[in-house]
Amino acid sequence: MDFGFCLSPSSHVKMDSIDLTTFNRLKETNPDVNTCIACGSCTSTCTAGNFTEMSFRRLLLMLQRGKEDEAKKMIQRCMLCGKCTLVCPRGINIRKILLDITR
Amino acid sequence: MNQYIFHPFVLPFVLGMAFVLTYCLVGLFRIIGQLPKDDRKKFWRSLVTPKTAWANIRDLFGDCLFHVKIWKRNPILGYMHSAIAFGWFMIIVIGHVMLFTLKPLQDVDVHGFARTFTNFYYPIFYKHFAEETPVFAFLMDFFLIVIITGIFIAVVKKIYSGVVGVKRVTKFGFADNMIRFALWTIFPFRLIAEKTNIMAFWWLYSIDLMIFMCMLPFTRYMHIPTEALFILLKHAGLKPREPRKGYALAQIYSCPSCGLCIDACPMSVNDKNSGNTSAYFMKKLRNADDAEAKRIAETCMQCGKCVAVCPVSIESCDIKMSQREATPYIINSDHSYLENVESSSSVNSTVLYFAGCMTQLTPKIMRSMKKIMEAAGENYEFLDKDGGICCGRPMMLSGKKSEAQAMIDKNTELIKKSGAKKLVLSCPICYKVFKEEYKLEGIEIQHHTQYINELIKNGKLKVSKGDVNYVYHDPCELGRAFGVYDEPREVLENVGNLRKAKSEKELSICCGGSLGSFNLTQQERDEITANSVDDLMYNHPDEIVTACPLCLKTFSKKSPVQVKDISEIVSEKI
Amino acid sequence: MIVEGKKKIWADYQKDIPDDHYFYVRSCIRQAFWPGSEVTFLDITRNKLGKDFYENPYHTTCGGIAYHSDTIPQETAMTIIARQFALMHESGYENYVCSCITSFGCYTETLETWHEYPELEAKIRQYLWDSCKKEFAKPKYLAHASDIIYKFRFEIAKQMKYPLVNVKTGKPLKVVEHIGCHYSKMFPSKGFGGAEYPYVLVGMIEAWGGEVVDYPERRHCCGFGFRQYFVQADRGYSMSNTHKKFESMEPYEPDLIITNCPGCPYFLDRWQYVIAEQTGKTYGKNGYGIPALTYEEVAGLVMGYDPWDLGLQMHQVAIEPLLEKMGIPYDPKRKYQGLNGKDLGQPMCPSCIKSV
Amino acid sequence: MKENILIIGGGAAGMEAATQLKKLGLNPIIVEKSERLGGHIAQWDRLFPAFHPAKDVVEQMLNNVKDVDARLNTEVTDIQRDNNGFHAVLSNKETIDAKAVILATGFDLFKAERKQEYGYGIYNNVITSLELEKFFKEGKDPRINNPKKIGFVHCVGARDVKVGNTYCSKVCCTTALKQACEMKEVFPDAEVYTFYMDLRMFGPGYEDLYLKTQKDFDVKCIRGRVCEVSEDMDGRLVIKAEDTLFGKPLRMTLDLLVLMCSMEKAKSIDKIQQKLGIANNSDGFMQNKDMYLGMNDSKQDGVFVAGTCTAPKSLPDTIGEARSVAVEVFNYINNK
Repeated sequence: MDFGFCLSPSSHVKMDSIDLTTFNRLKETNPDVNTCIACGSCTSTCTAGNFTEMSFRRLLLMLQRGKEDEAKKMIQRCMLCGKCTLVCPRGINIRKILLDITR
Repeated sequence: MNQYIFHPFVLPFVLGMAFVLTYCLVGLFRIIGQLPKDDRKKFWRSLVTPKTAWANIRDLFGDCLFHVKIWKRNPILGYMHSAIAFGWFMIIVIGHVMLFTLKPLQDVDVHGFARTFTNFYYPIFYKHFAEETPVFAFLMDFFLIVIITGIFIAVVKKIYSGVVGVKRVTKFGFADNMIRFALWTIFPFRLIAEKTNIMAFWWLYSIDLMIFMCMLPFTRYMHIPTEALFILLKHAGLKPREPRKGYALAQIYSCPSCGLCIDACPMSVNDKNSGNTSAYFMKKLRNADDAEAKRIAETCMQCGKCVAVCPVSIESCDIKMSQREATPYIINSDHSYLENVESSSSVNSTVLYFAGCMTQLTPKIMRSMKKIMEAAGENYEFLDKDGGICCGRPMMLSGKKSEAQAMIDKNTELIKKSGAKKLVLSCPICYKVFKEEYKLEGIEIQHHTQYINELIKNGKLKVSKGDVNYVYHDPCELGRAFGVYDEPREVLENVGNLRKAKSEKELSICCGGSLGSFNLTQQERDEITANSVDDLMYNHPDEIVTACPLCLKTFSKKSPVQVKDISEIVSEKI
Repeated sequence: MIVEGKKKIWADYQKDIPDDHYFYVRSCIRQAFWPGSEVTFLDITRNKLGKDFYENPYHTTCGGIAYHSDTIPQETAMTIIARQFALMHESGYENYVCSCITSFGCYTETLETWHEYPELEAKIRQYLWDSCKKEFAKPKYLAHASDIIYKFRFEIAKQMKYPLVNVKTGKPLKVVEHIGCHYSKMFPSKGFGGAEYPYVLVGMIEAWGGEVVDYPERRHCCGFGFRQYFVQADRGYSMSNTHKKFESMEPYEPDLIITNCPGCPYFLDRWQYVIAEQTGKTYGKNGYGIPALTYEEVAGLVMGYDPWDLGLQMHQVAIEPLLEKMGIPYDPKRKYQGLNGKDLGQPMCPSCIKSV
Repeated sequence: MKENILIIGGGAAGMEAATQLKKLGLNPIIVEKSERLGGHIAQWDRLFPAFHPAKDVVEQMLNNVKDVDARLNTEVTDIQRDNNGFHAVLSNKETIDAKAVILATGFDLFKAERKQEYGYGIYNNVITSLELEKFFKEGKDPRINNPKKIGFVHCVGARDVKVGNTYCSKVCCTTALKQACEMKEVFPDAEVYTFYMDLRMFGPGYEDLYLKTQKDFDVKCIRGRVCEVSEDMDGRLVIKAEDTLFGKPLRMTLDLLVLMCSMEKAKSIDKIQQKLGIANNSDGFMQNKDMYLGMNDSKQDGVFVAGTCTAPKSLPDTIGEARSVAVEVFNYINNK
């Protein structure tokens, strides 16, 4: 029966049921993924981010919140120029992490 | 009586020799067969082209026989290597010459097949079979003694590598150690056998030779037969396409694992990382340890210093790149958004300046360049004033050529649209890819060091000389990659005093910031930087000058003195 | 859950309710949704408990729906409320009891606002005079009707015929309590038990033999949320909220939901049908839903009122399984007959949720 | 008992330690390399969190030490341990024999040029927190020309491995908010933004200052670190940051950018420190004996530390340490 409306999908991040395989795997080879303080330097300096939604800070969060598909889609925009790695105050090897995500 | 012409102790040697010859022949066909078609064509053509043919002859003698490059690196090392290799070569040659002059001890006439077969081992064991003339006897003994002195140095080097100016040597496995021991004992055994004629030593000598030859294909000594082929292939102008096939395979076999690259590699400041140097990379490839080879290829900073110091000129950086290309990261890049990117610059300037991503983070360089171009009265324009597109080099470094092409194409379009005649770059990383991959016919590509030097030389830019003592750091991708060593130094001579670093030009040490490496951690990079700074501070300069925004940023963190870009220095002196 | 902690909070949020003489105002929508509830309330309080409840036929809406839908300004809503107070004053009462939760919220908000801004009260006094030539006095006590039942829950228990117990197993029924948001979320001190763990319905359940079910989304809105519901395109949001609550309470297998707000039982009841139609899922046993009743209906049931007299046929979710659990006799034939014996008509037969 | 106690550094820590030591009957001698006592705090205009004039505090402290033997424009060039304690040679060739040494050498402000992407020294309108404080004090700075939009960058040279400083500099957050409010006082029409990574309001009244900053002064706090600054055609500053809470990169044109520079241990003491055998921690600050009960003791007998030479500290922290070091030294002398 068509009521003219339907259930809205939940906007919650379901932490109990998300799949963190990629992030956990990443953590093994790059322990520094845990040290991000979300300052946003990477996003603001991003060459690709100048034209697109590319944001490494959010990408890391996506992986931590089980949004792997979104993260992988975002990576496609990356030019690998390395500016983010250069400005990161925590010295995170961002380029390596970006490349490792898709392994 | 044939018994003196033939003795069973020659058999081990003959077997070994037969094996190694067969192996090399098969290997030769295999390598040539693995070359891509166009490369093979190039190779055949190079053999008959006078220019390359001459280069082949020169290098075959210079490198394979006289080891000029090792002599240049370190005379003791040169002597050691030449003593063994050239000495051995000489006793083989002289032995063969003797074959035609000497009389067998038993006056037996040997003909046909028997004679040919005899040739095979006769010169190797001649003292057992023939009477010698004093001149030859002296020559043979002389070279044998020379070889033994070489071996003596080698033994000392094994105990203390410092004697030949080498800090670290390659660590070998069982096979390599074993064959080395065989090599070391061959000549003493021969000497004893020749002087005493005790049968047991003839046997030992022959068996030693067999061990050496049978193990040769599986150890680093394979470089002895392969290097010649490698020289020919190199002069044909080939590039390694796959990490373990064809040309690359020839290089893998040609690597003598001498370990000169270990000390040279900037990463070796940390002992843990000395295992990530080219010597080990080639070893991993030879042992078909793909996972490790891949890891090392991705750890390498691509500074090219190992290539610069390599006595065999193994192009390990290129092989590492081909390794990266062989298993690229799967990102499925989507750069379709580039279509809509517009340049912020207007048309109609003769000089187009492209700062590049890194220079955006060092605004001083951009500002200095602006000042310089204005002072020189140039008609210039900035291509990426408002932030531009990456040049594509970092993408290439990750082995993703086709993805990089998207950026290359877009930048090419923007540059061509500007109508400029000259493109000036501040970043050597960009410079390399612009020089190698961009097709910008009619547009001159210059790094700003070259550009500034030209402006000063043709009088467009007037600078004053100060009394500051500078030391210049050669950025890897400007120096070793393109040999731009003199222009920056000339510029600096014009504005101040130039002091020498401990390691300069092709030996300069990477700053540690390199985009080439994916795996190095910040801490490992810091160690490299500190070492490089120490090297630059050798003659106590007042300021460190470099010509790369990445070097500038990297050094600034660790340097005790001010670090500046060359453009900044010049702009201060206008 | 630490019960002592809850009890401490409940003890902190108590209020005095006068013992007798109340001025009663009805809800606009409850009479249409659950016509038996208010009648039962008055019957219980007047006839079973012997309390004085006065109803003034001239009272109107409190303006709450219009106010919360942003169609009238606050001053207008306050003037309407001032008129109600004037009616109470004229009738000689000072204990104001309203049947609707939103009204309760509006009255509380108005009184608090006047307390903070006396000049506004003066202004409203003027508006009321200008429009109706009436003068008002603020009530001495303001209570919600559920507060009254809560106050007399033990008296009701004394007259109880069918406790909230499963007659077949002898175990207490598992009851979900759902409090209307406007009861105490705006002014926690105005409700029994405060805003986080309201006690008003829990007290009734405990007094009448049931067992309260505490589930994660207990605090969540029923899904009414005025504006979500009024626009058809947004109605999915309303239902999604209800859905979330049911998903959360489902594992506890509740037998019954008690509510004290006009909208909550309506949405908790009707959306069960829509959710079943859209997703095929029902939350009760054997294809039935979970009955969502008002506290008056529950009070009536435990005191032995006839289910059809209480108007339980107005619920979409069939309540027969509940009646059977409690051992309450009912005549299935009377379900769709009005009080006058005429046929009320039956709901369209749902394809998923069982209606009988 | 009038034992000499050598205090190196005449800032807040040095002055306060001298005051207390004098009261305890010892003879403190301050050696200060600049031409005045007062240290960094004397350059400050007002103090957080309550906008208290720094002058009041400094004057009081100066008054307390007016009888103390202080050598200005003087540095310790050499120091040696002898049987009686320490033998120090000063830059004016004078020598001092002291029973104990207190290092109260304070901090250097991080050189903002080192974060080149912020363009300090390149762009006209990028200034440091200290320069802004001078502006408040003296009322003029050619770079501050009725700005309409002002930005503050937190953590410049702090919490940043790229400059080698991984520690938090503790006071810059609160200073930034204080200065942001003061800018609003001076330029009420200006929009003031602060770009922070975390706001660390750890002390009494600091959170209230934060609230005041937002509520009364309408300072806008954006959670994101500025990573690039460039200049537009009109010489205004174009900054890039990410608004991390909104999740988008952000670009903004500003008339003035203030860099909240972090503290680094003062370099000028390195030589003396080496002679005394006092090592540094991995963050570059001096090592004390113990973080909890030995914060004023160094690992060397008779050498004490106080104030920001061991870690970034606020003024109250520093004064507290100066007082405790006085007691430590007093006990040390008495137990000798």
